[in-house]
Amino acid sequence: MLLEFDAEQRLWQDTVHKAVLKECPPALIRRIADEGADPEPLWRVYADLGWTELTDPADAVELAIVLEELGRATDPTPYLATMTQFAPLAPDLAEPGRSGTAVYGGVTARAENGDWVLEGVGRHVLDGDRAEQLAVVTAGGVFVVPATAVSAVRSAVFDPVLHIADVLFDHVRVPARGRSAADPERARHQALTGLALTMVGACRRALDLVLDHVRTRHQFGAPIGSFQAVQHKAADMHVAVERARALGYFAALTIAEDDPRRRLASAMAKAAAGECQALVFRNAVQLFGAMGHTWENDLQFAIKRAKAGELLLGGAAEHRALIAEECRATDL
Amino acid sequence: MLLEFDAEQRLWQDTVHKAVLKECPPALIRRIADEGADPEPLWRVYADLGWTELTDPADAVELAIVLEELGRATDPTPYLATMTQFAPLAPDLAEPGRSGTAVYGGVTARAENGDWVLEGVGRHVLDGDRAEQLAVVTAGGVFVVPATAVSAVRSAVFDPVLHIADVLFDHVRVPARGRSAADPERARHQALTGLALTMVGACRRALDLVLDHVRTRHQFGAPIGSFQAVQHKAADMHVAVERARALGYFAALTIAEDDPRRRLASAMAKAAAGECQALVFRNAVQLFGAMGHTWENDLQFAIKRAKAGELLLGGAAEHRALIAEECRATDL
Amino acid sequence: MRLTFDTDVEAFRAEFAAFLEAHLPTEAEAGERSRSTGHLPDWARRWQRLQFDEGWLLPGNPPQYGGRNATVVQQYVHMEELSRRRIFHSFNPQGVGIIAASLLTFGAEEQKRRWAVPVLRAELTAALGMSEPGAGSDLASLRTRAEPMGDHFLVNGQKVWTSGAHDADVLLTFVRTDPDAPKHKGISVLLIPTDSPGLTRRPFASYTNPEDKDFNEVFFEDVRVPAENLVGPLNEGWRVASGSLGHERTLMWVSEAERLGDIVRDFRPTGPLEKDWYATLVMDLQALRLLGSAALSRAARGEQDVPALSVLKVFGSEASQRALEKVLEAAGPDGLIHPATTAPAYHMTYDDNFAGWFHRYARSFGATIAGGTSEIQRTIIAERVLGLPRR
Amino acid sequence: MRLTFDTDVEAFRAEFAAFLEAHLPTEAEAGERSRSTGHLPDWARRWQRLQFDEGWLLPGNPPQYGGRNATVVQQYVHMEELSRRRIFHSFNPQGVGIIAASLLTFGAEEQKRRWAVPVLRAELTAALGMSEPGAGSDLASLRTRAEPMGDHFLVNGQKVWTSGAHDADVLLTFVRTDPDAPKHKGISVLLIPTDSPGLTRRPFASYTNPEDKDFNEVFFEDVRVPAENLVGPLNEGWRVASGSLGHERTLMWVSEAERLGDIVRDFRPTGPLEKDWYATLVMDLQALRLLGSAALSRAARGEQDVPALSVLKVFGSEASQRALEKVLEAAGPDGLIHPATTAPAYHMTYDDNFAGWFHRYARSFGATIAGGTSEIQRTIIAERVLGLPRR
Repeated sequence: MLLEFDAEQRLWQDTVHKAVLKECPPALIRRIADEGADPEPLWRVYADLGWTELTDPADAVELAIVLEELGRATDPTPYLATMTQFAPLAPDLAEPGRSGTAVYGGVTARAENGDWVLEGVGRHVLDGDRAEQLAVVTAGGVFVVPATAVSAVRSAVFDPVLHIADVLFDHVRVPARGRSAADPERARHQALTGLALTMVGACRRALDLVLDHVRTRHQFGAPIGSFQAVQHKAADMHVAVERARALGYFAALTIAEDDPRRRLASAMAKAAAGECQALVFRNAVQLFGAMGHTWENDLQFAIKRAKAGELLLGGAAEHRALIAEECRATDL
Repeated sequence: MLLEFDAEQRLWQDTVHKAVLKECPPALIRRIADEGADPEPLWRVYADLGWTELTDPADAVELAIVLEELGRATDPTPYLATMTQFAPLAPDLAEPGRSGTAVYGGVTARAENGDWVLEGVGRHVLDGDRAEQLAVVTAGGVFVVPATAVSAVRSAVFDPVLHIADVLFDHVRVPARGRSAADPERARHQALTGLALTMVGACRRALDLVLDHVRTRHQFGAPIGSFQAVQHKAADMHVAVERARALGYFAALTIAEDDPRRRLASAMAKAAAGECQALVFRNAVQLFGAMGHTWENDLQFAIKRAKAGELLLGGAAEHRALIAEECRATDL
Repeated sequence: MRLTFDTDVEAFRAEFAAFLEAHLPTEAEAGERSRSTGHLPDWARRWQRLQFDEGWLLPGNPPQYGGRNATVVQQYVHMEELSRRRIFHSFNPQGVGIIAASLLTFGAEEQKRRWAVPVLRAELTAALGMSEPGAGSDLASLRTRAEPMGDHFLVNGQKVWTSGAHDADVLLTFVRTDPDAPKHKGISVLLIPTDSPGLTRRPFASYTNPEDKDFNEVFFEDVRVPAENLVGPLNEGWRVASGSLGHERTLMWVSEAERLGDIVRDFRPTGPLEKDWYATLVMDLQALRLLGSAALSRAARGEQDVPALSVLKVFGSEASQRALEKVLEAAGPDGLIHPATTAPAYHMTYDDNFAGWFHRYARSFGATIAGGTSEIQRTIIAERVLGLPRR
Repeated sequence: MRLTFDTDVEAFRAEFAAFLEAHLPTEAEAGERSRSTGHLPDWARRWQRLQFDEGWLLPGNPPQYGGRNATVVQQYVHMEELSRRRIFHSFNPQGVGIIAASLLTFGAEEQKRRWAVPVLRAELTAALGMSEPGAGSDLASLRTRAEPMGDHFLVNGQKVWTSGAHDADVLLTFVRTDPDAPKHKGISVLLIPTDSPGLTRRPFASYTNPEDKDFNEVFFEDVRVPAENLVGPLNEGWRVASGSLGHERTLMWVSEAERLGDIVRDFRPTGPLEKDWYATLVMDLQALRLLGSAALSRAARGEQDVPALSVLKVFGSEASQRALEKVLEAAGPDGLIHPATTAPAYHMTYDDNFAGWFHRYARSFGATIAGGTSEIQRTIIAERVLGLPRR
């Protein structure tokens, strides 16, 4: 196994990186957070760039590259939810450019006159307030419904750019063709991997900001980045990011090749991203010192996105429990 | 609550410290480890000094002071087993100057013609090969038997000065008066606290050796103790020792005053000592570098004693589980 | 070594508890929330003044300064009773705890009368002008300049992180009065009223919440400060700084213990891993109290061991930070919600005690950064407690 | 990015597996244990020589040096097959992996013929004389002195930690040949036969076991070393050191992955906490393999990124140390027993793979200390990977 981008992937990464820098710069995130600017035009740009077409699992590595870059930029659009939560659950019903998300629990389905009826509340749904379509996982199967069929209330959350909502299904009728044949277990691997790579991107961004800070900030007559305690904390952050990133891309690779290790690999990706964000958040805020404590500092966006990722789709401890139960050394 | 030695205790500590330095110096430990010298004369010295008379729980703090100092010195005698394992289980049957230990499991007792008969194997018994008397905890009560009634095999263990043995009870007959009225639960608090303070003492010794080393060892043109990475590791060791020491003496104090918190306090003492030894072992060996890797360096005695303590009477994780189950904030 | 306090201490505790029982403002009375650490709603002024009058505000002070000459141990149980009930004795904590205390130690009689007592009686509020952009923990490199001009000083420069400055009446300000002296010399302390011409304040939000504006930038442009507002001798500001931080430090571990105790009370662990973290938290709390009590014993004997206090600071602040990190993660998606409450409302505190876990975690970094970062504390422990060589 | 290797690599792997299948010494044949890393029992000599002859000893070498010009990726799968079976290809690993490799890179033809090939063919064993008392990781401050005397050098000084020296035939020794040059200049490398008059060796025991004497002190008193034994140019020893350590480092992560893999195989977690540790261990192993494979890809393209290897070293070595600490504690009182076995016996390794958990834990510090401590690695990462300023 060789976990390194080939030439084509390096080119793709470079293309995506430049596009994200241009289209989704820190100033845009700041306008969205502070002035409520609308991220919708940015979503259109992603569609025009063809990024919303990466729904084939075979493209999982290319998608992973986009997600990592968007994680660095604290993407304000419903791209993550659409590509890694909705599309894997509704591969035949997804349309490029239309946003979607997934509701993983809280909803029941019953058959009624050849249709299905959904009832319940999906809590903490990513982009649940703005996605145009919802894929709903129930004990009776996976159903796709338009946003117009449900009512959603956005929650106030600590990540000022993230959309989280509670979604109410009040006797939502779905025709039989709205039932998706997708395997929710497999879809979950894509969701976990996508979220993990988003977190890795956010952690890389936090590390970059910290490095800039400690290179320039002077105390006691020297740049603080020359003090061993600071250097070693930065090194630990780098190692944690490298570890999480490697496990994230490995998971993407197992999805692209439909390798049976994807169940374990996606759990490892999410767990490692979670461990990484804990260390990165802690060290980043500590090393930034008081200057990281202001609303005006962009560090907040990266660390909050990484921390929010940990709280979604199960934390590191939960995924480690799964890994321990399922893995023997020979599995890898 | 005020956790600081009073004047009398400070005097006692000073007395004990000087006596241990004189009677149980590193050179003696070295002779015992390398040449098999006999620690028996040292045990006689302890008896002559009156230290074996500290069996009243009311003296728990004074005993704790002795145990911490002996932990620093890697005591080669059966003092810990006698004072904190045997005596609490056999308060009426203990005689100052006679060594003893406890067997906490593996033995059954049944009544037979007014006597009791013990059967089984006590594993990993501290000083099981040399203690003169054994207090045996069984479901049928606590029994005291002379060493002559059992057969014991000393195990090879990594701490070269520690005695650990498996003890065979092959139809050992005990008269009714050999049944102790002691409460094994309460005795266990004393054993845990004693072992914890021994470990704290060993950790303090390891830290002292590390400090001496990093003050004098030069690399890259400076004493390594002036490098921030080294300084901060040493500071972490100090904090861990202070934490474990405080909880150790608190436990001793609850025993001395028969305070109901002694169950929690002794578990906290043992857990904190365990967490302390993990950090101290790790940092001590790392900071000593290659020079800590030789048989000829005395560091080995301190860190091995501390690590051995973690493996006896339940490790830190086990005690934390008990703490979590039993403690509410208001308990303390 | 003892598990209990002397009876006189317990009698003192009982007297204070009875005072609280009789006089604590009700939730209805404490209606208006304090909007910053420099802002006192009327009820909070009345509450602080009542404590001053009854000798319960700073019990270690003499009666004319809001106390009753209490011993250190009595002062400790006073704090214990407050923290157990989650009560703030003042909503201008820096004014009471640092600024008034500094003035009572270093100030002239007239300064005590004109500034310290009104701050203690909640007639004025005060903020601390210490940090500067580019200086941070390194007071020696501060650059705000005060030129002695005879009957006044002319102040130019900038402060930052000045908590509550936009609502405060006066700033205790550290300034450079001798630019040629070595770095830690040539520093002086001035009392600067916030309505002085040329002084402007810009409150700014913390990273947790755009509405939470306690921090300030403070700009000085040719601000004239009367010479009589000099606190302590000229160019001896370093001593005042050590003194005022010393004041802050001696019992500072108590507020960390309070924070840890709050987490213990508010966290409901489920599952073996969370219980394992919880046990560590409980042990940390108990160990901090024990180590703090030893420091207390030393202080009661009149001994000061300042470097040893670094152990309490680094241990206490990191213990609650570690715990809050875990508790936030244990909250799962509910932990996203912000603002949120994670504890019953306690009306006699700022809201951060019952804010969301994210907020509580994020705020915990104040304690590992302000007043000397954890990195600086570790260096102090290594060099001044353990005697390792300096670089 | 790919989950599988090219078919030529897999064919190579299959060929090597077939060789092992046919030729691996049986447990009976491998009766006599090696007593140090400088000592080769006869069967181990035959085994190493067979691999040399068949081109399997160092497959990256040309055939005359025990290889078959294998690619870096083929060399990796060769190591993978060895480690999966817990097989040592040589019981004089420093001789084969560092000393012969250094001679093949920096040595004269005659030195290759006279020393490198016999070491590879197990006719001689070699040890590495690098560390000195008082120098440790700091090669620049070494003090063993070699005076150029025309046809010979006169060597005086002392080495320490020279693994296997008491059983080795020759020492590759770093010496100072120009005492006036700046510290890292003026160092040279000499091949010094251990039977040279004036050379004495004192093996000493490790802290785990008084019987385990692999380390040596080596003393040089007026030892005459023929001038022809100089390896590389005079005063250019620093380059040889970088080169030989470079050799060691490129695939060094594989042995850490091996160690982690062994722990995964041998540890049987019970209870939720131990399972939590176990999951971390499994993730660390997989991450190390993944990060290592990226380094491998770079090496396969001929790129060298030496600072990035520090990430593998610090991560891999600390991961197994962390794991072993936990595993030892999980063993409870059974963990006291020493020596002990914690894995099935693998006759083609040293005993430490199946020694007690204490032994395995205690030995893990070799990897966080030797070859540049973890502290040094972190500084390298900070300054050379992340671009932070030097002090």
